[in-house]
Amino acid sequence: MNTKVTIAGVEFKNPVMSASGTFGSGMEYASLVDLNKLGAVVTKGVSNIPWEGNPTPRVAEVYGGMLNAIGLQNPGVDVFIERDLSFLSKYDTNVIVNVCGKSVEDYIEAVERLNDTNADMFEINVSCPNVKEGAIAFGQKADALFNITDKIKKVSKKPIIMKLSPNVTDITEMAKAAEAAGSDAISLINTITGMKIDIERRKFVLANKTGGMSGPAIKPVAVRMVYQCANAVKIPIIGMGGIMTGEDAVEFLMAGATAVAVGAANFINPSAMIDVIDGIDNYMRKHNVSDINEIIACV
Amino acid sequence: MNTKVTIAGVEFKNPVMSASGTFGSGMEYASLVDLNKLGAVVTKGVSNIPWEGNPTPRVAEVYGGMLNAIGLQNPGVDVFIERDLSFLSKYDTNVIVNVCGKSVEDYIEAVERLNDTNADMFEINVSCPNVKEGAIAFGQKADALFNITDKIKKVSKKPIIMKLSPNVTDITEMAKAAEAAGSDAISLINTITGMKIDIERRKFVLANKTGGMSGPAIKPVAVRMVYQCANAVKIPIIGMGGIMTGEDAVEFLMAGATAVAVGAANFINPSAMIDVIDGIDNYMRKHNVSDINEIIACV
Amino acid sequence: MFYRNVDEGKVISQEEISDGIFSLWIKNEGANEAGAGQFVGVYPKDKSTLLMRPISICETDKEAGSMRLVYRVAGKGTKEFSSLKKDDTVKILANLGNGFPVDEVKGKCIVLMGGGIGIPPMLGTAKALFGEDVHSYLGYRNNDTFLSDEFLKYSKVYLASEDGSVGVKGNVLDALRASINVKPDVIMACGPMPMLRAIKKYAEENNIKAYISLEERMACGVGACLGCVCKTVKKDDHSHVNNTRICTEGPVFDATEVDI
Amino acid sequence: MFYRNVDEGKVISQEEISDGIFSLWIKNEGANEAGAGQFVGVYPKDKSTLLMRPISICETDKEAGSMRLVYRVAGKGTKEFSSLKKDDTVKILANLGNGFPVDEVKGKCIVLMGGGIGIPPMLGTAKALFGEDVHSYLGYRNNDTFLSDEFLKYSKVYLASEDGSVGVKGNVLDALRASINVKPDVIMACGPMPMLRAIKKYAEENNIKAYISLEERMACGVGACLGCVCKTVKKDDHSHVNNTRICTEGPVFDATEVDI
Ligand SMILES: Cc1cc2nc3c(=O)[nH]c(=O)nc-3n(C[C@H](O)[C@H](O)[C@H](O)COP(=O)(O)OP(=O)(O)OC[C@H]3O[C@@H](n4cnc5c(N)ncnc54)[C@H](O)[C@@H]3O)c2cc1C
Ligand SMILES: Cc1cc2nc3c(=O)[nH]c(=O)nc-3n(C[C@H](O)[C@H](O)[C@H](O)COP(=O)(O)OP(=O)(O)OC[C@H]3O[C@@H](n4cnc5c(N)ncnc54)[C@H](O)[C@@H]3O)c2cc1C
Ligand SMILES: Cc1cc2nc3c(=O)[nH]c(=O)nc-3n(C[C@H](O)[C@H](O)[C@H](O)COP(=O)(O)O)c2cc1C
Ligand SMILES: Cc1cc2nc3c(=O)[nH]c(=O)nc-3n(C[C@H](O)[C@H](O)[C@H](O)COP(=O)(O)O)c2cc1C
Ligand code: FES
Ligand code: FES
Repeated sequence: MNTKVTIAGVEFKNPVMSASGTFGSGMEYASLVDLNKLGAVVTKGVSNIPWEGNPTPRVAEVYGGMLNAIGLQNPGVDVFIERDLSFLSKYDTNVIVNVCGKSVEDYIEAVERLNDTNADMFEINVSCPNVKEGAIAFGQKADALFNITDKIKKVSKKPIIMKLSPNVTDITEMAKAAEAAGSDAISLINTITGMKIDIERRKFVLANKTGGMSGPAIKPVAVRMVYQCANAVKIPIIGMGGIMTGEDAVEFLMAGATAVAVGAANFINPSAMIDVIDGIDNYMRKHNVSDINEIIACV
Repeated sequence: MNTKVTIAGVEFKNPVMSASGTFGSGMEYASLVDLNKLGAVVTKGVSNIPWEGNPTPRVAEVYGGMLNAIGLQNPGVDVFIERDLSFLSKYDTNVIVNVCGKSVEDYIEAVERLNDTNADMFEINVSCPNVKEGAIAFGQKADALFNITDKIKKVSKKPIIMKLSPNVTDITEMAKAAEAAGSDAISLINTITGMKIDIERRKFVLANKTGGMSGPAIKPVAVRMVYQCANAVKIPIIGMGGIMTGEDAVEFLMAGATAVAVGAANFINPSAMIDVIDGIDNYMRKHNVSDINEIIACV
Repeated sequence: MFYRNVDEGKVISQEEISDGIFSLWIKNEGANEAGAGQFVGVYPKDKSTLLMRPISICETDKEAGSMRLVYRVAGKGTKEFSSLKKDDTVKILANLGNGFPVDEVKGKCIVLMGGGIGIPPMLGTAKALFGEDVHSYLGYRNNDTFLSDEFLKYSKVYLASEDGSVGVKGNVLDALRASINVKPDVIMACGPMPMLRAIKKYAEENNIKAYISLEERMACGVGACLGCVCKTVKKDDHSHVNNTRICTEGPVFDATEVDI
Repeated sequence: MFYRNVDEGKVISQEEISDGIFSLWIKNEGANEAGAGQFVGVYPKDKSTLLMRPISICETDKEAGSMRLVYRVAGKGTKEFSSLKKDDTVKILANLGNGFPVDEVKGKCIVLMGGGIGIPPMLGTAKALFGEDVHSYLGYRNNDTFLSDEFLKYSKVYLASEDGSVGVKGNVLDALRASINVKPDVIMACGPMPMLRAIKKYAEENNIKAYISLEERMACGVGACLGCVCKTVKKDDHSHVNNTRICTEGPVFDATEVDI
């Protein structure tokens, strides 16, 4: 039974990886999850310099999911390379580094410093809350997305994955812009902007007022967008949004994803990724699927 | 304790109404729910001529919610006026007629025929799946929305409520376009486009492939959009999306809605609207709120 | 005979009567008003599965004020129901749909047909027609003929099985064709779509009145959402298009009226 | 002493020890490794409330391999937990956080301070320091002084109540100021933020070492999500910014290091 998939020339032992920001750099979960079993570890967003992130409360629970407004706190790319990437180099799993920035230059600086590390790929998070361009993030305008993709692609020594925001009218426009600018793959979805109000205290639950929604509640939106993008672009897709089980993962694969990422589920069940990997195996066995690539985009 | 709210000169005994399409024209639920207790009945979308709707399956369950792709089946405005509006005229509740169409002319025709009926307001559903303009519905482009709002407003003898689609990059642009074109109020959110795949049969669960997601899973997105719009326009807002309890309704009011609609919750609990009304009352009593208008947009 | 409410059902007993098929007796207000072929909506408690599950009323016990639901574990909701125990409560929306027109067919040669998990509602129908000239044709996959004994109390029983291990090899129509003495005036049936299609065709060819019970995904169960429609031959009185609501105008239809 | 796993906890007993405050004993693997002031994440079963609820370990019983959680019903999750009965199972992520540095303070004059629902973790701390010179200051709203009797087993106890109905009228610091013979070298505290702020200030002014246990909304509980941070005075070793993770570097901090 083959569970290997290939994205932009990089081979993954199975299509299951962590969703950026929900698994640290693997270190925090290493006592609970055997990292060697994962298709890849996708690390928390890292920027050229350290970021403080947002004030607390940063997380809130919602029906079937959660909101987060971490604000991309990170120790900066130098510490990250030294500490987190060297930690990950000890494991037999791919490493995808998620990169964030406030301007095109920030991204480029981070990517350049990561170019000669053990990272296998870069995932570019273009849904940062505060960016130079003003209120609309790079991830919400096709031309801005094209531009930043193009610039990063030119400096990157590793394949890049543009990570798309679901908070758009037409996700396929964004996918096409990323593809046209040379992105090697796309990943989706990032969180959906939501809000929760504490009616007892008449206050927003999150200090940031709004936060990104994730968890099983968002899965139908994610599956829809993966399907739409799979029909709009030829580059591979890493699908995510609410995956809790192997069945959920299979749904994304069938919708057209070549691999999947597991996010909030890690919080709800620390062995979620292992369960997803086992669940996919069980599905394949039960349905006599000898190669996982058979079910990708089969619907 | 005052629970009355006023929208575009129309007074509602309380801010709770049915969400279009989830309560028929009240007739179907009349044996389960005392319609006289409702702020309003918002009827299922009606068009100038009868519509067949989509093939089945039309509904699917998702985590914390559901998808629907009814396709706006309706008997056409003539039957609707004769049967449904005369049924509703027997009840002491406001009547808001939800109108759909495939072209601006369709909408205008329906509105003109409804002008001299007992309807109190019209809610204009501009998120129809198939419209003349091509793939993008009226509800997803600000200029198209302005145009149709303007045309309908000119012929309508009743206040109009433009119902906004959440499947947009920036909901405030849409709200502003509706306001600028003279809409008396706006309602939001309509359903979020989602998809579900049956992995056993490798097929879409819905015949239409995609469907509109509703239910508690979408509430954080709806609250966020209501809040954003309340800060972008001056016209009143009817908020909806996942309301199941009085607390949920209060959250929408605090976010800036003047009234709320209850949709999928009716299916999950046929007395949902009564529970919401009672829940708001309890909240007001517990927190010494003498006038519901005090808590609107209080956050 | 019209009862419609959200009932707090109390579990009297539950039993697994066949592999993955459960028989659940609940006491609830609507039980005494329920007609053969009507159904109820059973609400799961799990907060991720919010919609009611439509389940046919298998039979009622008017003295005990209770109804019996026989269902197959198909997914999350029915899985949850299968763990209900005596004295547990379960929320149900009762009673839904029209049911079989048992009063209209009295005095005739009545054939009841049930296939697989479509068999349960036919039991209550047989019970309601007790004393009439009723012939029940029951189709199974193999020799696991759940409920068939109980039909014997109210009707003659004819079995069919896909694997031939019991009764006639084939489906209920094969069994009917095999029993040459039975000349039905009317057929009432519930079962998988291919079986219902075949019955519709057979009935039309043989000039037999046929009532068939249909299934569709449902949200409201009361006719409000228009989720559960079936294509009709003529324009439907309610919808004014060629669609009828299975939860309200059905689930039982005159086979000639629906386009399946 | 490092144990980290998803434990299947088995309920030994549960009791409502005060209005809306429950004492839950569970048997689970991590219990024997748990330190005073550590906490666990308790997962609700309800599928609409998915995140674990951080609850301090009140005390452990190493012989029975069990731990005690004392919590107030605050919302949906704790409401669900309050209906747990003997032999029920409950999924918990154990053990989380650093705990109080009980080994470092031995031989000193130790003051423990607990306010309201911050009292439970101080009981296990008192127990761990049994035999030392320990003074427990417990602050309540009124005369419902849950757990206070149990502190008597391990330490001297001083009460404060907001309404003055028991002990010193005021908070735990008022009570400390009132007991002029107690000259703490170190304070360990858990309670509401205003109380902790006051203790931080008091300790700094009086040159007392203070360890305070903080709370924040959490998602992962293991340091991965960066949801639960607290501002720090200096750059934090892990984050390299002025934020530290309460679930990992805390919940117990040297009061001088955090900016609260
Ligand atoms: C009028 C009517 C009467 C029925 N009577 C019986 C009966 O007596 N015994 C029995 O075993 N089954 C019966 N069914 C089928 C039964 O409703 C489904 O098996 C059940 O809803 C599956 O729920 P689940 O949560 O286990 O499956 P899931 O797959 O988890 O359900 C997901 C969603 O799909 C719906 N769904 C799934 N399968 C069906 C189906 N076949 N028909 C309609 N909705 C479906 C569910 O209600 C739910 O909303 C009947 C269906 C209808 C429409
Ligand atoms: C380290 C730590 C130790 C704690 N120890 C105890 C204890 O021993 N006894 C006790 O009664 N309480 C304790 N709390 C507070 C307890 O976690 C909350 O009361 C509980 O999570 C509320 O959950 P709920 O589902 O009842 O409330 P809801 O309001 O429904 O919870 C919604 C979400 O907010 C979170 N949340 C709500 N209140 C708090 C809070 N005060 N702190 C952190 N998260 C919160 C919940 O975990 C959940 O994710 C502790 C908190 C922390 C951080
Ligand atoms: C706490 C948290 C932090 C996140 N941080 C990042 C991040 O740093 N970079 C990024 O691209 N996405 C980030 N995400 C988004 C996730 O990677 C993922 O796209 C999203 O959560 C949807 O998947 P899920 O529903 O499985 O969680 C974060 C999500 C959460 C919940
Ligand atoms: C079955 C169904 C049918 C609907 N039909 C309509 C419609 O005809 N017109 C309309 O404007 N909105 C329609 N909606 C959208 C609802 O009115 C509402 O905007 C949406 O469901 C979100 O609210 P909820 O989460 O409370 O259901 C429909 C929703 C459902 C679930
Ligand atoms: S299920 Fe809603 S109309 Fe039948
Ligand atoms: S809760 Fe995730 S880092 Fe503390």
